[in-house]
Amino acid sequence: MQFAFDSMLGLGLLACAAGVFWSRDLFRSVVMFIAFGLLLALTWVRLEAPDLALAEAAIGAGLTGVLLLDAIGHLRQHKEHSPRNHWLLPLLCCIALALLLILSLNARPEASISLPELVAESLPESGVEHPITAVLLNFRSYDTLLEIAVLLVAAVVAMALNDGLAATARTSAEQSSRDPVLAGFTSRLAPVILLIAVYVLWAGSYMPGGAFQGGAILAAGLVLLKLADFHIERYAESLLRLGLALGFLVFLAVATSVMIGGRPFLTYPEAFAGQFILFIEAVLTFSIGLILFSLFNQSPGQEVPHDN
Amino acid sequence: MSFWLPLLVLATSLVAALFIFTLPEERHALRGSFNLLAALVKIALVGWMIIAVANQQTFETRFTLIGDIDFVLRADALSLLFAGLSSLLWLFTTIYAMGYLEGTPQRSRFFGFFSLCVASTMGVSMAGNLFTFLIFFEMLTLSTYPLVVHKGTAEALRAGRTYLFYTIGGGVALLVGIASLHALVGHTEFIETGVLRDVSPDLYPALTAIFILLIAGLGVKAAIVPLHGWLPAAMVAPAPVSALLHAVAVVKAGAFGVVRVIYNVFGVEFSYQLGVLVPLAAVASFTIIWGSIQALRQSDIKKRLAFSTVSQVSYIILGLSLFGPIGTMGGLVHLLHQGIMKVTLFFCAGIFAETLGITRIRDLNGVGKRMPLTSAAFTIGAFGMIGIPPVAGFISKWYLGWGAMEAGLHWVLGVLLVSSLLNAAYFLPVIYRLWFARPAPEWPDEQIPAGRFETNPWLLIPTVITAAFSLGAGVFAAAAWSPLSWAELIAVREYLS
Amino acid sequence: MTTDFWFACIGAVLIAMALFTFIRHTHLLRRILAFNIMGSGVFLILVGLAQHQRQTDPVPQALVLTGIVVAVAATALALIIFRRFYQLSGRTELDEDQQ
Amino acid sequence: MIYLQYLLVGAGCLFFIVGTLGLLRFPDTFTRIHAITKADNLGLGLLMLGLLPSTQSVPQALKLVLIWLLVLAASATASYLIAHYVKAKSPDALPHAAETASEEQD
Amino acid sequence: MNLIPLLLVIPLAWALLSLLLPRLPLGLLALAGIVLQLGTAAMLWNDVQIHGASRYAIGDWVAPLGITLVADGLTVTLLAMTALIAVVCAFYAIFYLRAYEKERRYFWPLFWFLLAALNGIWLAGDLFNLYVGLELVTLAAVGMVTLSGERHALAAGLRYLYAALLGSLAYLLGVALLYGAYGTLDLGQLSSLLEANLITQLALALMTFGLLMKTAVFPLHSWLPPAHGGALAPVSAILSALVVKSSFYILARIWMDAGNALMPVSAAQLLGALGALAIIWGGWQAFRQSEIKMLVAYSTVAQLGYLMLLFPLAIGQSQQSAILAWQGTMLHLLSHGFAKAAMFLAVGTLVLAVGKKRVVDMAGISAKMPLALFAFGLASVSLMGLPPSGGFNAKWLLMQSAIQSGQWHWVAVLLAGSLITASYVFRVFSVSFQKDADPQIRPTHPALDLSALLLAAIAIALGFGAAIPVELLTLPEEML
Repeated sequence: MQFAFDSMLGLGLLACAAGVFWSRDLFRSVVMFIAFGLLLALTWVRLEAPDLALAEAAIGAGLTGVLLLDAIGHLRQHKEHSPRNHWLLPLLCCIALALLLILSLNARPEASISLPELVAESLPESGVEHPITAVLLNFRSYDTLLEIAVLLVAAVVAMALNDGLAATARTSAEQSSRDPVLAGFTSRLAPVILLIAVYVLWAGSYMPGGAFQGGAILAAGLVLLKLADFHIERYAESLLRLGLALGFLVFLAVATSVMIGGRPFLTYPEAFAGQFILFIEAVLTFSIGLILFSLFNQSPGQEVPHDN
Repeated sequence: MSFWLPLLVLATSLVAALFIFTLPEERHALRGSFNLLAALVKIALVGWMIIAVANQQTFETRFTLIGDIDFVLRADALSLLFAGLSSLLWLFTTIYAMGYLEGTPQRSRFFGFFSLCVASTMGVSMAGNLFTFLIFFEMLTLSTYPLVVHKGTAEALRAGRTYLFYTIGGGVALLVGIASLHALVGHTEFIETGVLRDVSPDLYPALTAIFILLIAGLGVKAAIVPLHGWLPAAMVAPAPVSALLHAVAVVKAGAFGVVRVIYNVFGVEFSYQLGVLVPLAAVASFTIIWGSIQALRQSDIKKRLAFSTVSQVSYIILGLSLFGPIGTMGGLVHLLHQGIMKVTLFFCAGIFAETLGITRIRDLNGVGKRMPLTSAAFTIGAFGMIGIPPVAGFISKWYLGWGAMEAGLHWVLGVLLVSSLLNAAYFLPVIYRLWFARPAPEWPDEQIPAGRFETNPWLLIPTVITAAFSLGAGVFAAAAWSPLSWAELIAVREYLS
Repeated sequence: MTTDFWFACIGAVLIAMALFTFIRHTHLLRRILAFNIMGSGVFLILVGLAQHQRQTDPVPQALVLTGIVVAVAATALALIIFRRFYQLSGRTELDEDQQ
Repeated sequence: MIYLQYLLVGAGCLFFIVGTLGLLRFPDTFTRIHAITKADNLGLGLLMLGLLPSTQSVPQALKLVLIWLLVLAASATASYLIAHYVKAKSPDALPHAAETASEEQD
Repeated sequence: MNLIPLLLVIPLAWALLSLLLPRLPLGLLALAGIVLQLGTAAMLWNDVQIHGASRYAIGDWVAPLGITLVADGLTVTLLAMTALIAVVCAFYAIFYLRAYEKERRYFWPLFWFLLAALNGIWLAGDLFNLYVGLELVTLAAVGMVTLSGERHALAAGLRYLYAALLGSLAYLLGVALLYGAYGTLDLGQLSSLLEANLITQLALALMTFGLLMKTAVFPLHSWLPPAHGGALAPVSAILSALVVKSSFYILARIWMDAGNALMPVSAAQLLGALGALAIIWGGWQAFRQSEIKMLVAYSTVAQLGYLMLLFPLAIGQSQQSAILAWQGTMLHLLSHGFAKAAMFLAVGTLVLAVGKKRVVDMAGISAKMPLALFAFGLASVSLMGLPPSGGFNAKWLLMQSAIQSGQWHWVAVLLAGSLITASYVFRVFSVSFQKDADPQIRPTHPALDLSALLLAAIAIALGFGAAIPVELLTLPEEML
């Protein structure tokens, strides 16, 4: 029974991917892409990776889907002319790549280190029970630090591109056109979303969840508010800028202040590791939510593209 | 002190170059005085080193560049011969250039590259191993290119391009030669009697190939026939540049390189054993004859002098390839004499062009009356070239002939005879026009009136001095400090040990 | 034929399909989609292969989490630059890519 | 007890299939939204009921109910928005509107 | 207080400062920051020279679990180079950006993030950490390329982003395969575990493809010229001198640690062939360019070909020629970094003064801008590999290695490369010496010429002082 479900899921994934690549109309591809994201979330559950399922659903399918839909909305025509004609050569090497990959997947080199045991051993000292959060925020916290930097750079570049625009073009029309049903729904849903985000963040230390998933849910809430014409980006621009960088700032501050005590970079004091991680995660969630929202919000506005 | 002196000699012109580059264009007086000061300081330093080396003292700067290769500047007898020549003539060329470039734009750039060029010549002369030699050899190319294209006209740029094409190609050949020599033998030091004496015979073919590569690389600058194309084309440069290029810097650096390769890398006995000297002599002789014939056919003064240089430099290479102390002495001393005489000839050509606007030999009729001193200097230079006694040229040709006899290469005597006749053939008509022909009604483009001096004193004085020098080198050849005795000192050291 | 290995193979096929589209299509949005799906394929292989060899391993899952966030940052950036480019030029392909 | 769960889950799946059939068969957007929203919500409710007994703890059960409520609210708003959008885009699409318009005329 | 993390913390802290406090004099702030970083790098350099390579476990977790930073001879030299080029480019940018008010706002944060990522890559010893570092470099670099917001900059940025992302994914796939097979991500441990089986070679091939894409080596280089040619001068200087080298550094590290026994010699020869094609094709394209910045950008493509010669000369050859090749390549990486940065800064000044982009517009500027042209000249001496420059020493070492391993065809490639470089460099010179052309130029700040001259002087000084960094480079073999 398991195998049947897995094979259906796998073939479903391939079907969705085929739909994304070979459908004529771009809008249809984006919709198929979102479906692909949801199926992928299911796959992560099958691979016993609930964290990834959460992240994939929230960030992969959800947020990326919204960004794509928003982009499609601004394109005038969705049809795109025929792709390049030389297709035989790329087809052959792609098939070769696939075969090579599959062939190599079942290789079994003898000498190999088993990391999961190492993680299990040093889990108690990491200050959290959930292994993935331990890896993310303690064992390989330097990766996470750089990753937040990547997010921040993306936001900075988005801001840089937008400052170029005339400021007027970005503020959308005044709020008269707010849709009653959507407004009602959003105003009631927003607190629930916030609650869920905080819950996911809190649960991260002992079961799947954590900063990224919480941040993504928060961002989804903010996007919903923006779509329902609750003008939240009118708050002072510098506050938004501080919010974006706050998570990274706190993480870096903690990472370096620890060094003053003589410990190596990014080593949390043994006793308070859990509290440190939770504190960092809370600020990170807030910042990731804001960054992901600003990536959606900063994208260029309604100007009609002029053909020059 | 022995560590710093060679560096100091190099530094004088490097510092001068950098200072002049930053000088704004209109500060002529400051630039001129700074130039002369640098030249005088350099002559003083070189003079001091000559005296010290004469009584067995040596100067050496050495520090490691990468791995087993080090940057060596050594002032031994041979290097000071060339260093002395170039520092002396740099002083006179600077004075001449200041007069010649009066009122022309971009002089800061000219004099900057001018002193950079002499700095690299100093480096070439004092290089202690092939690697350092290559560094300054390429620096010479880079610093002379802007001088060749100084005028900025389309023709100058084209000449610059050919100049670059030849010299960088030569540089590449030289680099491959040195790299493979280094890989084969392990180091490229200049040692008095050569490095390669005790090399196993199976390396001979490789070493011959390397020898050919090195000589080809150096031959471009020494203007050996197939590789001399850039020399006549570079005539489009201003007179002091052609004087500097042909008499002092570029051409002599090539010849000096050949000396180093034959005497201090391969060792003259080993090259003889390798059997490369005779073909080299043959190529040199061919260049001598071919250069003189080409000179005969030129109607422009500077073109004729250019081809005469092509043949004269090959005299030096011919002398070097005669296996025997006398022949070597002839080659070395000709290196000096040719330098001084050729500078005088080019100075005179420059003066003719500047004052009377004469560039073609046909217009030289009766210039003797109008400009007696310059014509006299030209005549002394011409006599030297032909090899007529009191002037220095005769001495070197005499020793070359003697060396050829000693080395048993009788056909070289024939070559010397024929080339002297050819020299006479292309110089005597010019001298006849200068003194005995009737002058044309008015000069093509008289810029400087015949005031107290026949032309701008800045141009005249250096020309007369160099003419006096070439005469003096001939007459006082036997004196202790004369170029001939210095060449003898070197030859003795090369052969005895 | 465990589930991990099966989904790793699916990942490999996804990568091949995405690469094929990346090469053939010049529409910038289409390429962003292809890039995302290729990313998902790589993540599938990363987790699938690791867990196929040994038991469930938190480290690749953490790496994939980081990968997903990096992918969304890169996609968002690509989208923003593309839309600015589209606004200025009205074109959906880069100039040289045309046939 | 387990049989009741199978029954409920089966009924839930049945409603899902009916909803999808409706999606494929119905002529225009409005009827399709109608089919999807109604059938799926009911299907999900049955599914949720079927799974309730096998939850380990009360908070987990509450979370299941919360999921169902959220889906209900979301699909309702979504279907309203889609209908609103389609009506705004092409007013003549409404079959019902066509008859009422003709009644007013005569 | 160990020095290694300082090199990561300083740039990240300054990035935040320049992002959050835009009203501060960002230029001076940047200068202070980099001088601090230069000091740290110098201290670390000294420390490694005395005690040899050192490893630093982040978060106190031992290798396979945590991430270790490795500071050996090569890393420290690259750190010093990055700091040096950054301080000069920052000094240049303060005056250069006066003419570009809009870009100034976001130049500094991106500059600092780029610097942090570069330091992270030089120091990293963990494969996935290198991936995140590469991503950070890519995004920051794309941000800087698209700063001006014009159409061609955006197109160049997009092309760069797509190529870099494809490369990163290929690299990540390689890392995934390696992790799947060996269970560890630490480079040091991996190099001892690797065996020559299908999965390892496929992983290495994929990583090589990815990194070649990001280093813009011949067939995959089409994104580099518009990106480097179109960007602001200090940006293209940093991109050409440092960013392109970071992915090559990873490639060299992986191949040297793991590749020697595993990868077949034919693969190394193929990489060498790609390098040779890059030299010839890049040089020929540079010769044909009409715009001066595009000429310099294509010259980067050509000079990167030299770096690829490391593989044929080191893999499968004698230990002696491998060390020579390694020293030659890294010295070329250093001297090309300084020379290319100097050239881009000099060209930036010329374009700013003349106002036009084409090479022919530069007619007769040797009279008006002698110092900028002199810097360009010195830089081109090093690029051409003429003595007395660092480029020449690098070419010399590579030539020695080629001769000793008997591969004379690479000697021919080296020589052809320097001839082609001479051709397109002297094209600029001959134009600048034209007499009659009299360009009207806007006055530029002398600091611009000074910084270009300083970098060029360092490239030439490498010609004389190459002994110290070169024998420091050979440390990795014995230490790790």
